[in-house]
Amino acid sequence: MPPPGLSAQDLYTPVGEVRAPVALDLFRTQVRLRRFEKRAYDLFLQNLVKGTSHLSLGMEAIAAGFAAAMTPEDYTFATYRGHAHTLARGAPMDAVLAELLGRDTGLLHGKGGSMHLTDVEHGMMGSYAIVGAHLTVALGAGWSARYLGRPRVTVVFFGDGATNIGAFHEALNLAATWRLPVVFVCENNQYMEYTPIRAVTAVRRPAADRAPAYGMEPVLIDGNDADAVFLTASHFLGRARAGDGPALIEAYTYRSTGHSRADPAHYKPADEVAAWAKYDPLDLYRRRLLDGGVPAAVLDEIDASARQEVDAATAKAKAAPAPGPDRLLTNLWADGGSSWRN
Amino acid sequence: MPPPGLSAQDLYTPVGEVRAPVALDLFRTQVRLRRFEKRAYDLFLQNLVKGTSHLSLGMEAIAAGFAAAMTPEDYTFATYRGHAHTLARGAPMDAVLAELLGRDTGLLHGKGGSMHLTDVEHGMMGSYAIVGAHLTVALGAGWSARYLGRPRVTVVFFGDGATNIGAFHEALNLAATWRLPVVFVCENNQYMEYTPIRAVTAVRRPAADRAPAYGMEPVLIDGNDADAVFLTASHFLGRARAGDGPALIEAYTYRSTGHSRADPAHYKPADEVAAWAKYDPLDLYRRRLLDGGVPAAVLDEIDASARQEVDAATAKAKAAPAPGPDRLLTNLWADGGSSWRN
Amino acid sequence: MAELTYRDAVARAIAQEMARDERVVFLGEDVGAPGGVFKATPGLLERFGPERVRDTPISEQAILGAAMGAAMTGLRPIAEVMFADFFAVCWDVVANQIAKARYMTDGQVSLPLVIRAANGGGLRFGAQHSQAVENWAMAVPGLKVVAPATPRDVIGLFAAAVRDPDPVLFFEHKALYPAKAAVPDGEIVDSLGTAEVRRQGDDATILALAAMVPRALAAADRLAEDGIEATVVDVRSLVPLDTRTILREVAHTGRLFTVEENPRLLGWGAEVVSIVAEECFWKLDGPIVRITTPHIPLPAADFLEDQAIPSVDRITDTIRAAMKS
Amino acid sequence: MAELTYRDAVARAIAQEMARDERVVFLGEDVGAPGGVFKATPGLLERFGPERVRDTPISEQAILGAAMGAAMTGLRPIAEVMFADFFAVCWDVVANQIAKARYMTDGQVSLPLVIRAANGGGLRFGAQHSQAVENWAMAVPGLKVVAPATPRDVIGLFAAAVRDPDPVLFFEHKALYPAKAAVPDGEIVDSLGTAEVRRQGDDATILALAAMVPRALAAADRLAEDGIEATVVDVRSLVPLDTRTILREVAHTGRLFTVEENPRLLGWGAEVVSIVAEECFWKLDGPIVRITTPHIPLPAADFLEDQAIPSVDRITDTIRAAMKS
Ligand SMILES: Cc1ncc(C[n+]2csc(CCOP(=O)(O)OP(=O)(O)O)c2C)c(N)n1
Ligand SMILES: Cc1ncc(C[n+]2csc(CCOP(=O)(O)OP(=O)(O)O)c2C)c(N)n1
Ligand SMILES: [Mg+2]
Ligand SMILES: [Mg+2]
Repeated sequence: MPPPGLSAQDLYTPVGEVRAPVALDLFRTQVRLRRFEKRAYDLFLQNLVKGTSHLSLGMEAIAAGFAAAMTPEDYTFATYRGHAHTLARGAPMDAVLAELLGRDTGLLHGKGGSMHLTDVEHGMMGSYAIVGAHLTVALGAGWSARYLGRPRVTVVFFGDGATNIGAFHEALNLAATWRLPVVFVCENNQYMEYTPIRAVTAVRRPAADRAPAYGMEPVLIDGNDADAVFLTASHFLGRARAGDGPALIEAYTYRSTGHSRADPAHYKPADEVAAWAKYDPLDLYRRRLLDGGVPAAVLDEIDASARQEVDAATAKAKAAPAPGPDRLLTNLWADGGSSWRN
Repeated sequence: MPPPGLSAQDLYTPVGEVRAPVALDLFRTQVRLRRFEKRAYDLFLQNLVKGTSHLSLGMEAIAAGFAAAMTPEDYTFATYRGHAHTLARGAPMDAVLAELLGRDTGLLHGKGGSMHLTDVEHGMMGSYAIVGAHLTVALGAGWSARYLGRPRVTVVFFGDGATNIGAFHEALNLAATWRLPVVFVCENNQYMEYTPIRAVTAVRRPAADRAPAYGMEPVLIDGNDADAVFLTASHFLGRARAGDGPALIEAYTYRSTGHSRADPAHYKPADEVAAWAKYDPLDLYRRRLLDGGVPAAVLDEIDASARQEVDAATAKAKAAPAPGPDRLLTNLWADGGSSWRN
Repeated sequence: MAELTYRDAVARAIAQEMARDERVVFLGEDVGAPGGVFKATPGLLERFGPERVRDTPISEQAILGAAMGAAMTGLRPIAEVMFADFFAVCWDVVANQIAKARYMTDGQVSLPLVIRAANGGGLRFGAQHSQAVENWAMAVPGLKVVAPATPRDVIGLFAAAVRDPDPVLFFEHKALYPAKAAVPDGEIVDSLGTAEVRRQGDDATILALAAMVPRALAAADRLAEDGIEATVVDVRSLVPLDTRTILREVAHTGRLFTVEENPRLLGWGAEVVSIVAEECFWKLDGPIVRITTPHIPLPAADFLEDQAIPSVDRITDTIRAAMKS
Repeated sequence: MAELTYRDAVARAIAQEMARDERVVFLGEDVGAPGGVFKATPGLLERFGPERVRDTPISEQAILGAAMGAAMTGLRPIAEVMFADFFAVCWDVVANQIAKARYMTDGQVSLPLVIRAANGGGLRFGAQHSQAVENWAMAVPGLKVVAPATPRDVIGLFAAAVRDPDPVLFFEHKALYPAKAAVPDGEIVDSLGTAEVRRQGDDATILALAAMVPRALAAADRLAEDGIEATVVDVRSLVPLDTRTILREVAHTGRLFTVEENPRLLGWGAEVVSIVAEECFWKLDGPIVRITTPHIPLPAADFLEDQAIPSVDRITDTIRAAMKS
């Protein structure tokens, strides 16, 4: 069954099949992301997540599918909507949650916050809050990998709205011209902040319809099908790793919540919301596993353990101290400080 | 005969035919541009044109063809390579040449110089020296024309190199989404400054191959054939004027000189230069008119009068004074001054 | 007289000007149907229609380019840049095109346009959504630069900006959007280039802008408890700059303090200090002191952000210490 | 010792660093095969090959983004922005990404990279190709900012910039490219954050940068004929700033003048003046005077451009008048 609004022939059909351990891994990641983000939302409502936060609820299959297809050495670049990608690459949940709460135990000691999650140790090269910017940064990661002879692929995630900003165009053209090992992934959740992407875009498929402008094949996939994501990712990462250049993949999906913070998303038509509620990636995947013979108890156990992990992270983050005032002036420069004079 | 490097089926075939008075007009404009620019080059070598200057020698058919298809109310936006478009829209040659020489009688009283020629009275809305920027400015001229109910079309000229900068992408997408009466014209002269465009572009036809990314038809024309330019321009300006939205036209051409100033263009292969020397737009057009039965004397008379016009403009500009020091602090603001304090 | 938030004042100001002049049009991301990300522009689309109130793609260069092109051909556009930080993605249109067009063409081109942006910190949005960048604009010749501190000034200065024949960058402070104050009914039109003396004293002159104005006033009240009476000047407009008021007030007290939200180097205060150090030198009774955010990006965590931006405590303590020494 | 132009010093500096460290790579428009639009980078492609010396499309955001991404993953890129004016089209990458990455990630990310750009006026290129914009960079925390005045400093400061673990904006002055001076043979490595006293005097301290340094020196010679002996400090590095040298020299003479090519408001001098007005106030014997381009875009015509940028005459006259009053 194709996602709401698309027909089967719109979709790129990846080859291959997903084996049992990978499938369980895909399920586990999606569950962890789901539990984490629901908690982040609750904590936002409790005013414990300060500032803002952008959730990927309903979009977890993309982060899960790509992360499963990546090696630990590969690079991820994400947007302000980056919780899912950060966790999927293996960043410790405790530190991610503490960062959202602005604690000293946060991944960035509170300096970055929800919009700038970064975990270089796990290949998560940053969350960027200016739409489009990181597409150009990803180019350099691809270039250095090739130059240094490292078989690393760079995967860069961005929204449908980002396809209309100039940096998108410059990045895609340079990646193609230099044949860089970079995979560009448009998470088309059909909205910018509150404006539907179709209202402001010259083509129907904001990323796929632009691929030929960079000499690339248009690839549109069901972003709510973790298997399709994983198989497509595996294919194009493999190609890039082999030196066959970049790819642009549009993953069609839907965010089931508002854009950020407590946005009630009144701008979304009720029937659209209802159709997508029936097309939830986690529900779909659970059903698929059950249909494939995985016992419900196994899945329930995964869910329970994710809940426990989230509870533990919450408790830890709440108990953690705020960053000390000394943090304010550290790490502007590589010498650890921020002095601009002698 | 198609231009060097293209075959006939690469080219869009405009419909219609060019009548005698228009044809003579196209010839006259091309001759005037040619004579003017050759003089500008000489004056540069004499160190009378200060700073820099970018010539359109070999590319005159594009400016001539479009200008002939435009109404006096239409808007032109051009680049630093803007002498030809400025003159073709009717700006007085005296003032244009004086501007190149930095004289007080210049079109901008010396404040803009060769790269910023502007003549609002003749619909020439400016020459812009940051690659790509004016494509976005043209959007607003299109928007205001529609909003104010004026049947004006905006034509914006830019180079092949400009198709790789972000502003190009943003402008094309917004023009298409808003269905603005704007015609985008890529003068593909095959080079950025010194780098061949194919070395840094993901597709073969830098503009035409991008048109579908904005829901537009790819249109590639022979930019050295003034008739083809005129007919294509007439068609797409007519469409835009009728409210049928923007177009993107790639006019294939060649600059027969260097990029700017005295650039000897050693980076161009000799055989390429030779092939294009045989495909000079002015030679082609003269031959076509002669073949069509126009007496040589008529054409020679046009040429002689262009030479006279250029000579007269040169003499006037050389005799004109430099701008007075009082000009320095005028016209930053609409009150005529430049004060930032009370 | 009605109590109005700074946020509501924005919508009223835009409506006031759009109702007055059909050439005024408005464009930006999510400004129309959604009523703006800060809910500062609701109702405008309904009232003025989709040709005058236009939602755009995420294309800041195209937004400002369109505003420029429209201004030079007969309209008076208002463009929104959602967060002032995003000026960086369209700085060429602002600094190289809009600012320079009139001068380069020696007056052939007029650009009556306003660019609004949500500026400043305090909302824990982190380094890329919290910057106070009025100084970026002040450094570029050809731009007028305004930053209101009160709901009334939002309306009055905005109206002045829209009616001005030159390009104006209008910095709304996002931490002030919920701030309420009484605002007169009816049309309000102020003048650019006029500072407001918000408090009068004989001992020290404090200059502040936007969200720093209430903090400077609160600090002045505290200083008064110690017997230091401070004048507080709300600068309001950086270009044109009301040097007459500033120099007069500094000459009166002999001491100058600036309170700036921007990072330390080359904040707007540096210009004012330099003007005073040249033109008012002989009236100075002691060092000029700038109270600013340190020269760092803004951190996201509430505790850290509060340490970074000048607080009432820090303003008070700094001035008290400087006045003693 | 060889006579070297400033232009040739650029190529030698890049070659010196690329030969030393394989991680140093170089990218920009027309930098490789054509040897650079200012002919400052010939021979590098031939010597270091096309993977290390890369010609790019006209995509400044992609150029600087690629440099940033490469720096954070193990390379030490040198990126060229052809004219410093074009920083405006990629200012987001510079000011929001490169400048902030280390701080936002609390040190996870290192960005050892250099961005070179041809800065400044005097070549009659008009308003969009002539700006001196060191102040744009100085205002953004997280960027180091260097502007050499001599061929020797081009090499020494460039080497220091490439070896520095933080991002450095390296402003080459395009009017200085043909300037010649003797330069020692062999490797040259200087230090960032160090000003140079180019002339010593007891009466006034003149601070200058890049193309204004030779003019300040010429003005100082003229002033000496009138009995005014001036110290001339070549600031060289705006961030880090050698406040120690500056404050010492100002304290010694009691008078400060800045000579700045940038338009008047918020030039680099405004910051120096503000530092002095706070920290050196009691040592000052008179007003601080900034000599700058007026707050206008640069006109193209030679006569007008020469009126705009501080000339030896204007510097001399301004200082002479100020010292008298
Ligand atoms: C250059 C820029 N313009 C505007 C914004 C404000 N903004 C933040 S998220 C967003 C919508 C992005 O939409 P999309 O790319 O589809 O990503 P999504 O949020 O749907 O994941 C906008 C407009 C920004 N951060 N950067
Ligand atoms: C943003 C920007 N980057 C670089 C330049 C420098 N530059 C001026 S012209 C030019 C080449 C432009 O090539 P193209 O668009 O093909 O136009 P052409 O000069 O061939 O007419 C370049 C790189 C510039 N002016 N603006
Ligand atoms: Mg989206
Ligand atoms: Mg070209």
